[in-house]
Amino acid sequence: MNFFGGGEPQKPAGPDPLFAATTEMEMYTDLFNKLTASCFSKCASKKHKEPDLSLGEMSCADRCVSKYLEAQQKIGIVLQQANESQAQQQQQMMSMQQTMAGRK
Amino acid sequence: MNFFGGGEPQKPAGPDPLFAATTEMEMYTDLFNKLTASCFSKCASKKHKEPDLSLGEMSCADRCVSKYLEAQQKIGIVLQQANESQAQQQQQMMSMQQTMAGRK
Amino acid sequence: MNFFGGGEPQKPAGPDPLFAATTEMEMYTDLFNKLTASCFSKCASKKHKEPDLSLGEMSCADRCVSKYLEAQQKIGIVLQQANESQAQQQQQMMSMQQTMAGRK
Amino acid sequence: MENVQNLPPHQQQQFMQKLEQAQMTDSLTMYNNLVERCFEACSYSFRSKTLEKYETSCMENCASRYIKMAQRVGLRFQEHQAMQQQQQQPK
Amino acid sequence: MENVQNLPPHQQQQFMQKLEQAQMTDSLTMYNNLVERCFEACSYSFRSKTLEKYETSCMENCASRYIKMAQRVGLRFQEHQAMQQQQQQPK
Amino acid sequence: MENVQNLPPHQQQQFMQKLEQAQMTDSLTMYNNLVERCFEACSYSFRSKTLEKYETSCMENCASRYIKMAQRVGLRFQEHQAMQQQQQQPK
Repeated sequence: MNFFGGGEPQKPAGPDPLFAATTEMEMYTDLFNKLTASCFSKCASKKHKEPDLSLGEMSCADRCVSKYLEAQQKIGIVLQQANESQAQQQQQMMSMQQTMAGRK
Repeated sequence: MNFFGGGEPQKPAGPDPLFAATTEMEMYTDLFNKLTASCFSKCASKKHKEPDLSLGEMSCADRCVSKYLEAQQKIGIVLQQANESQAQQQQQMMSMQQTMAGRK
Repeated sequence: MNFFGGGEPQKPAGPDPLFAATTEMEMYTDLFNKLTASCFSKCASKKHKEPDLSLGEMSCADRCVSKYLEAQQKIGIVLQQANESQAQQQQQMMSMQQTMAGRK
Repeated sequence: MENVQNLPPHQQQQFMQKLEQAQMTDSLTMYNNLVERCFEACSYSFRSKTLEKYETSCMENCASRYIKMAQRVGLRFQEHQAMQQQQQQPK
Repeated sequence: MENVQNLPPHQQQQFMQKLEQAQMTDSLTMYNNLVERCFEACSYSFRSKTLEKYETSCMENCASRYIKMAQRVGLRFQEHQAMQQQQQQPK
Repeated sequence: MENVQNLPPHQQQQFMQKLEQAQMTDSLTMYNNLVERCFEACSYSFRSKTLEKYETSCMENCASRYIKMAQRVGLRFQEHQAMQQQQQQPK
């Protein structure tokens, strides 16, 4: 799981590194909060009869985290492919416009 | 659709123009995100059997956007009237307090 | 109801006071927005046949606010106890590690 | 609001500007949220690209009622705050 | 976007930087929201710690469909904005 | 967290301040969210202006259970991160 497409070669300078680091931190926090909320709503009984989670609820939570992060990784790929295909379309559009402009 | 009541005569100086422009941009983004989420939940089948939207889902989306923006405009009027009537009430309250204070 | 645990003796310097004041304001706004949304969804009929709230809806709202703020206070205590017990655990862990390190 | 009250004088003006900006942002966010909420509650069919009469009136009522709810909640909230501050005051 | 168009020249560059940062934040937030939404829609059982085949395909389709919805909504939104600006222009 | 690790030294201190502020904001937001969530789950009737006994205990349990869920999820999340970093390290 990588925000900012880490792992790939990064641009030499890029945007303000303090902004990038702060945003990365915020995104991890947001992810963690959503992960907790999702797994609480999927795994914890709504009755709230006890102050503790049962063993069953806790092992459900463990599997939920694991599945959520797998989903995050799979959806990241879909998103990246969509971005690439959109960038490609825009480039085709631009080169088409240039061809058209050249004809005049 | 106008954030900041554009169209009406604006105050000569007003607040920081950079803040106004940044906020305007954020509000359009927020509106777009809510619009997408609403129309996805109203128009897209929850089964997700295909990676594409069907023709029916897409024309539903077109109508959804149109209705949503009409709703936005209608609700904007309601909100504006409420603001005006509240401002009026506050003014009445203030002039009443001034009258009361004058009596002393 | 106290954000920042006001009431207790505060640290002499602490963080940037402008940040603290701004955050406090944002938290009250967020609380007010959630309070309104909760009580609207609990008390207002979903049919929206009239432009006004009925007497019944309004007195439901009054009780809803009162109960919500009581809940906020009760949950604040639970949250504080959890923070304290976590801080204690961390301290125990640290002193245990120091003991272990001392043995070497 | 003790953090606000304890603010050193030279930061009070900065705080007032932040407050003004926050109110602007907040009222615009409230607008967006209101539209989302009332559209969710009042739009039923998508066979036409304009609002049906009953959808329009449902949305306008929904917005008006939400605003009135916010005003009432605001009053009660302020009363509660005032009461709490009184209780905390040293005798 | 009149507030943007009316921006004094020396603030235009600052605005462009804010815009770039907002787009970065926004696309990452969208990623997180997409995962939350599609996980909610497509995860059914928690008897295993890996996704079932049908859950995976549901989530991938959900994400792909959401992205396509966002693109279509974006187009219609832009058309609407352009039409509105034309109507507001002085004749 | 490579963006954090790659931060130039003179910005590390600024980042630590932002981190501290974000943790403050985040824990207060979590408080507000917890109240909203548990109030939603546990309040049933509005015939009285004080919480019924069973509502109070439902809300306290709900809050306590949510906090415990967050702790457990946090542990698993960290383990997952650590595992991922190991896999990415050059051999």
